[in-house]
Amino acid sequence: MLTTVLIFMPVAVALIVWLLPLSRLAAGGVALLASLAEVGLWIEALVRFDFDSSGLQFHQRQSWFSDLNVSYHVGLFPFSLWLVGLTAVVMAAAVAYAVWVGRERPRAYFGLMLFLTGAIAGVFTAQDLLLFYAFFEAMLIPLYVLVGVWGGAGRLGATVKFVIYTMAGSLLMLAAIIVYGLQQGTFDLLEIGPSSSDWVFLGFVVAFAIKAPLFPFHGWLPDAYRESSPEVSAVLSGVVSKAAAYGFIRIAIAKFPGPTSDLRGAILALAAIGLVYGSLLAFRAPDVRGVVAYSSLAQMGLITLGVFAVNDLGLDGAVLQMVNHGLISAALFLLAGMVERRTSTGEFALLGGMARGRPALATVLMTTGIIALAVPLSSAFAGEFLILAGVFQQGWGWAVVGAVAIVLAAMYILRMISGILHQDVGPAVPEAALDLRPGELAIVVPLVGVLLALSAWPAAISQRSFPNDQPQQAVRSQFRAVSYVVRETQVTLNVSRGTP
Amino acid sequence: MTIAMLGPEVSWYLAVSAFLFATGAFGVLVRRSPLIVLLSLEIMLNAGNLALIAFSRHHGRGDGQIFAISVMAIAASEVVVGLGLIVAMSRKRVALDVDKLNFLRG
Amino acid sequence: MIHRPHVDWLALAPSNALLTAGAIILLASVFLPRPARRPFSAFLCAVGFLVALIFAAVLYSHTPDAHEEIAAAIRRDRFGALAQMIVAGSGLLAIGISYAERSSDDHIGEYYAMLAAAGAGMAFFVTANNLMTLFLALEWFSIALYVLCAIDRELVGALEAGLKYLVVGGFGSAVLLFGSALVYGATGSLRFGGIANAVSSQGLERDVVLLFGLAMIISGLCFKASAAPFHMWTPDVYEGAPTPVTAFMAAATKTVALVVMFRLLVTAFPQEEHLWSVTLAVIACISLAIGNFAALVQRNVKRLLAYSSISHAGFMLIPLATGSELGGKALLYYLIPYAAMSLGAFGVVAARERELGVAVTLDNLAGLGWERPFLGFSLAAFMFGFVGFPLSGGFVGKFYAFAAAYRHGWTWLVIVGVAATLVSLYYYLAVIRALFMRSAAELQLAPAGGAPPREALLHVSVFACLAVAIGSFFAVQPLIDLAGHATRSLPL
Amino acid sequence: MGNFLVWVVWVFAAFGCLGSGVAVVSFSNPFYSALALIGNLGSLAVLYLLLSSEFVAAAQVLVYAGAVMVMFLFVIAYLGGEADAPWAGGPTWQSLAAVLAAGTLLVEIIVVIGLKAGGRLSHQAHIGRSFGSPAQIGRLFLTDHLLAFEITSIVLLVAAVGGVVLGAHARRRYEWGSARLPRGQAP
Amino acid sequence: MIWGAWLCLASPLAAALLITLGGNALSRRGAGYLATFATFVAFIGAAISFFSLLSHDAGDRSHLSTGWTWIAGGSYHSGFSVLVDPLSTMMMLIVSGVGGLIIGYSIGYMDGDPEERRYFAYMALFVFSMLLLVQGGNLILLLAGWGMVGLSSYLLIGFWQERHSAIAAAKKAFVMNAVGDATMALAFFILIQKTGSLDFGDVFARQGFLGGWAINLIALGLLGGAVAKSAQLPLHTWLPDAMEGPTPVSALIHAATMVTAGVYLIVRTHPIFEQAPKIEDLAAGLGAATLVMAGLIALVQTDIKRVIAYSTMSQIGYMFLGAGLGAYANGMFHLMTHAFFKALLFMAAGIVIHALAGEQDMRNMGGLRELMPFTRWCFLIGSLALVGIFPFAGFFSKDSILAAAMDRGWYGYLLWVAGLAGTFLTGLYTFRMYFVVFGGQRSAFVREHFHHEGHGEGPFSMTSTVATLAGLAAIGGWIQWSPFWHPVTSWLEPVARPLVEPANWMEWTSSGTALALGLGGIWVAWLLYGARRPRPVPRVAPVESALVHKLYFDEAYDLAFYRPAMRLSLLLGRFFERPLIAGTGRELAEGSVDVGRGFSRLQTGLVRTYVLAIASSLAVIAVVFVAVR
Repeated sequence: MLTTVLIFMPVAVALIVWLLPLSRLAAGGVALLASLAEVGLWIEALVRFDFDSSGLQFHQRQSWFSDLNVSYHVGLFPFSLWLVGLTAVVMAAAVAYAVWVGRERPRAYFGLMLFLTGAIAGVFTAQDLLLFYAFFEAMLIPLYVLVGVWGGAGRLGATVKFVIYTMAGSLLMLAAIIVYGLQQGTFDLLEIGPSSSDWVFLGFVVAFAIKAPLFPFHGWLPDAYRESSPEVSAVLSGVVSKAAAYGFIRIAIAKFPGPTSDLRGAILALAAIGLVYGSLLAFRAPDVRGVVAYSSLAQMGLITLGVFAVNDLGLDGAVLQMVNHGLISAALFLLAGMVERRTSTGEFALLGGMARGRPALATVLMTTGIIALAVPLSSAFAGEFLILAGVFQQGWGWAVVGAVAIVLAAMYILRMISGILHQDVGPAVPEAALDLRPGELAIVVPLVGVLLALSAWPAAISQRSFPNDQPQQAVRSQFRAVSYVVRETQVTLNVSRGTP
Repeated sequence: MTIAMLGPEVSWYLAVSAFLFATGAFGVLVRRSPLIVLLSLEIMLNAGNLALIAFSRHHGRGDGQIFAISVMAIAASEVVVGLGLIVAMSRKRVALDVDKLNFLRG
Repeated sequence: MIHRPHVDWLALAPSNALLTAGAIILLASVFLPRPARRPFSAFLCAVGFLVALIFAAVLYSHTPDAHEEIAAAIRRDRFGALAQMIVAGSGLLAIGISYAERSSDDHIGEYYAMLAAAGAGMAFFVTANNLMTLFLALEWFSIALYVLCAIDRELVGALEAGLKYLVVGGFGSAVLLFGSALVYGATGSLRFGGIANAVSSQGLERDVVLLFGLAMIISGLCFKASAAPFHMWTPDVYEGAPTPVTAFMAAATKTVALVVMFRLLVTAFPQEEHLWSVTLAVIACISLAIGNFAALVQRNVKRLLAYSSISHAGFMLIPLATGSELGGKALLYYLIPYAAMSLGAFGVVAARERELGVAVTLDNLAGLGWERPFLGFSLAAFMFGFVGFPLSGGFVGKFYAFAAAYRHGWTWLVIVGVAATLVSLYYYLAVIRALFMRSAAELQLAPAGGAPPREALLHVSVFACLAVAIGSFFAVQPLIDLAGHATRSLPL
Repeated sequence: MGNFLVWVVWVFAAFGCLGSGVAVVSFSNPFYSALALIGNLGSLAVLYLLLSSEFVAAAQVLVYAGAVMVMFLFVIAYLGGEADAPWAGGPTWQSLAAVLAAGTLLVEIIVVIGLKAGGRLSHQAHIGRSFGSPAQIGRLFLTDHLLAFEITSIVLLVAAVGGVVLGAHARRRYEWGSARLPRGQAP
Repeated sequence: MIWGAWLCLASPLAAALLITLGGNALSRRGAGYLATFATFVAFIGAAISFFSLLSHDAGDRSHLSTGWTWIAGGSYHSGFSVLVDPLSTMMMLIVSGVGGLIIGYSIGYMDGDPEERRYFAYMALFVFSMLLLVQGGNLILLLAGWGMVGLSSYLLIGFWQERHSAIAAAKKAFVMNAVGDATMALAFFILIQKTGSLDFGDVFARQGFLGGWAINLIALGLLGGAVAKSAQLPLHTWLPDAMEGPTPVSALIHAATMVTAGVYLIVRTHPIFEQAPKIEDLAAGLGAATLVMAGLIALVQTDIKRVIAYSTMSQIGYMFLGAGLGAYANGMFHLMTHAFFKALLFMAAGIVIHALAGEQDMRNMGGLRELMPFTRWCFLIGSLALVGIFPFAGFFSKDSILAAAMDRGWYGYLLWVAGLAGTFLTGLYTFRMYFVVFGGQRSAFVREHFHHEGHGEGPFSMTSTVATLAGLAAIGGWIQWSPFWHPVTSWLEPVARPLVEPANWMEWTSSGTALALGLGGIWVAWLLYGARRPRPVPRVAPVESALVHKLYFDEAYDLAFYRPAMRLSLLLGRFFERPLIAGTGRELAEGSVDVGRGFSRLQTGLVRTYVLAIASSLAVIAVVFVAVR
């Protein structure tokens, strides 16, 4: 029930915001309250979550249409819990930023943001393939409008490109879902058995690869991240991309053990290429958002490396890094937005020297940046370390590539920090540009605070991201170790009672 | 008390029907005057009728004839509506040439 | 000695209700004063459709087992009853959309009478059980639609659309007729069941005349369903006809054509499934290709929606082509949200058209989303639904359609459908883009003076469409049960 | 002997039918076309007679050649039949394709019938005397095809109303429709 | 005891956080006092640990305290733990002690800088990081500290952030250190794969299971980290540039503590290196090569801080030499004395720079000996200690390393010769600097710019630090005189038992030769720069040019790595990303639209075409039906 509330509370508030004639202030306020309430609900779930249990928790199941065995089935695994938490926190920050900035047409805007929150929460909790797909697609609707209406000058092209790219993948996934589900006779992720079809597997993988995005499916990424409003970019790269990584874990590697090991080399290669490629392009990107965008590409490559290592270290690291990167890129995009608001540009050629006299901006940006480049002791370092340690066991070459990319990450993040904060004062930086205001600090500092807290204790996530803290075991059992057994015994009981 | 069929067998009638059908279709395809197009449609329907009646005779069942009579009524109805349209067009000073009716296209 | 066949009045009730309504409208509009005609005719027509809807529902619930009625001319079953419900619902909503249409003022009584007559013909059509009734009922509603298309003679395009529809439709009818004659000739039967029996008892599976006839019948019906390459009349007629009529045609004509095609093929030609299923699959692919690609370059919204309806004919031919129970279910289910979405979409277009006084293009749709949030939101929702986004029945419909194709072993068709959906995304999104992502300032034309008339009925209709389109996503189980029972009443 | 006579009649009727059919589509003046169609319908009636369908033949002459064609001629006279060159106009490929398509259809049907002619189509059923008689037709219309009969009447009614609606004079000019161009160009 | 260690670790971090969060609520000077205080608290913590360790038996001097599980993945996990053992305690004392002194010095040095608070926050952060490095109870925390000191170093080098050169130098330092971090991480991955743990105990216990190639790779990876951090060949180029930071930073980070972390790493992980003798030899060899090379380059540098920086590289070369040979205690001892005298030299140089309004070019200095007598004497003490002149600190520590080399066969002798050559060079470049800065006539620049800020040669905070360090540099070496007493060696014995036991004759021979060569170097420097009428400096143009260009390492790296990467990035952007990745979508879209236009053109508007479509499709379907049947 709690899971359902997590999904539909924001949607319900979205409807309220759309339908009631609220003032700008009220619409923003209601939305902010709702997104904070979502965080509260998540904390409630976290507190009540039993990390020692190996099954699905807070689950709810209701038949949707029975002839094809499709049901509304939601629930939380530990990694879903973390990702829902990431969603709640990032969305709250994004909504808060939007309130602070004061978006045009507030009711439509905030309604969409809340709707998006619910859809993403749905993706991370759905335990039915078709339901997963439905939420996966439902995310696109608000994103299309959010980018297309409230984006920058090139928003129309960017948003169409984004949606078409993503849909291309999703539709392949739909085909794969149909084939897979009908072959197995059910769409329930807990019941559906493993498949050995490479094609079906590829359908899923391509969909996720586009959503993530992985090299070379990232054609939509630079435009979408540049043209969206900052908080939408934050959500896109912080949260939405994680849906793909989640899909890799929950569906691709769990349900397709054979194809995973067949095609692992190719996928790892793409991820590794993306890692280096994204880093190299981030290093050349002329503006702040470009750097963060391409670094997202690189980071998603890294996370994919961890996932497709399919071992304890890689998977734990991947989940940790998903949360890290979500928070980091959200914070960076919001900061980029704050910088752009002051200078009306994000181009390094026009920026610089903003640190002087703006200690808060400098401190927050610097802190986020150095966590982003995975300086040891940061949670990002912990995540990358685990991922690379994991993928190292699949082949030392992957880890070497990863290590090279970490050096490159240092280069492009430092370039970005210097480009904004250091050296000569840029032509677009007015003397009067203020330091971060308390309101803005209230938006980003919690994100950075969470990151620092995670840096002190990354094991909080990496040790609690899979049932029984045994990722490989959980994947091998397709995440149905206990609950599935229970279900089976129930079935047999019924049968035995039915036949005297 | 039955009668056998005299004259050519049914396939000959069908051949005529086919020829008529093709002629009508050809008329619809090449003529520009909507009136002649309507006439060609009538020929096609009549080709169908001929086939129906031939088969009706072939099977010795009456329902083909019933069908044919109904088709006559239908053909008449189509003609009525078609002529109504043509009259309306001429009232609106629209050229009676189907090739000039290409305002809607693309 | 004439033994009059037993007449099952309930089976005829939906048609009769509409016919009665139409007749009363015709008579009354002669006697009533001009101002009273519009409300009266519309009301009566609505009552007719409503009663037809209720009768269809009653028919559905009271027909657990299918049986042939009136000397086997029609078949009373749930399949037909469900299709009648869709038709009646579409008609009801079309009235809401029509009500404020002022262009048909001259013939307001006739307009609604024709609408009722078309509805009656369709209600009859879907129950047809022999080739003659099929042909006659088809002509019945076609003739009514020819008239409806051209009823607004002031509109230049309307006459053109009417004549084009008539000529092409006449040709299609002739083809259908000749095909029926050939099938009759080959089997000696007009009754669907009789055809199938004759084929199996006389070993006519490979009979050339039968097959030729079948080819012609399929062509004739595909023409009505506006499946490519028999689709070419569709864009012109949809664009030229008065928008409410287009709405009704898009929803109802396609419904009945597809439903009857399914009924005919599975009851009369089960032995030829290997031929028609592949053929229809190929036709589906062509429709998907042509409909979607051609829609990419359209600027006129009605035309764009026409191409979209062609592509949807393709989508719905996919389950139809499988000729399976799942396929039938998928088809019937899909028709429900599809009909609602196309009615709603054309309804919004109609509203905009009346507001501006010119044909609606993507350009002058600009800003509608913000000016008229309800209409804008609804149109956007319909577009998302057409694409097959979740939260609309279009999603479940496509899912079922693809599932049916896959069950039939046609993974390639699933892929084609998926690819077509992707292409379609572009132009559906273009509509949404026009609605919300451009400001009204970009609109060249100022709205024609002041606030447009408040069209309460149109809003109600659009809202109902929205409710069906979205509701069918959540209420899949009841609807699919409905479709399932309906399909099971066919001899599959 | 009877057989030979029937053959002779058939040949005349058939060729009359085909010839008038071709004439309909090739006359440039609709008036002549309509006249040719009457001939066509007449020869068809003869063919119907040869097929023992007396009632249909009668109806063909009365309804078709009589009523419908009169209406046609009336309209043609009303409009003042403009002549058009039968082959002119339209893209060349259109005409070529038209010949090709119609020819293909013809060949196909002929081939199909020819394929079958040696088999089933050569064994016509023997029929009773009443076959095709008004009595039998009437009986069928009131029993097995009651519904078809009714529908036909409804369709005629619909068409009649439609014809009136379309053909009647517009009673009133439309006030705001002057700006209505279907393609959305600004006036 | 353990709480002392935790206190030691926590107090600088707390200071850093307080200063950051305090913002304007804290006065600038208050920030300085807070940082200094916190560092001294850390020193007290370290002292507590030290004394409580003293109270334990030699065999019971290793204590691990785990706070919580810091990182975990599957069965691998590492705690956030501190290790208190002789080695870490020694480092803690050096770091917090020298660190406290230098931060105290900074209060005076940085006085008046508008961003003083940031400076002290960074400094406190650095002390925390360095303490984490040395106290970290497992390899991953060591790496964490390793990275964090790199970060602090980056922050502090780039402290004057409007200076392009400073920012460039900071980035360079960070990136080169990141290379080292990466190689270390790779080594750790092997360890995790092979042993499943990164705890010192587990790793050292299980390393026997490691295959030959694995242990060599691990050692190589660790050496990579050490080399990068300690600015040894070939990853040394960042250190001279790092002198862009404030002088106390150079003193603390780039002389006394951080750069010597490589030595600490080798000593800490010596069981691994001992399994990989080739890598050990490599370490020693790199140390020797670096010490000679750095000495040579230092001869031609004109920036006072750069000269000291090269001397630092050179001295760390000695430490690497020692640690690589297995003379761990000697290396560590030199590390400690080096911390004293090198910090002293930097601090003294800092006073000079301060007095000359930030000027660092020695060519503009001269004749300062009367103007700054205190500084001059302190600088002299530091220089003598650096060259290793009896009885100053360097003598004891450096010579023992040279002695250790003699106990290692022919390779040891090779290194020994290199070390001796380095001694001569040290004398030469150190005293070149001394004579140029303090000797001779006052230059025009000095006359123009020299100024006292009211009190003596600097504020008390600066002079007191310099005096303290001068004292330590003078007498600090007496803690251990290898032939006679060796408390440092025995203190470290439980952690790192030395591999070499030089005999006393080796000690004497080395000391004697080294002393002689050092004095020789000083003499030559006096002849060339110090004498009343200096001899012309012999010049060999190509060699000098090569040395001025630091042997072209920067250029080579630029050519080998930076430019190819930039070019690749550019090419990828221009020829792959834009046309292929971004272009494919557009091409597809345009293609689709073209197809659509084609279909749309078929829709001619002619009703005959529409009929034709039906007729011809019908013909096709019928043929197919009849043909296929």
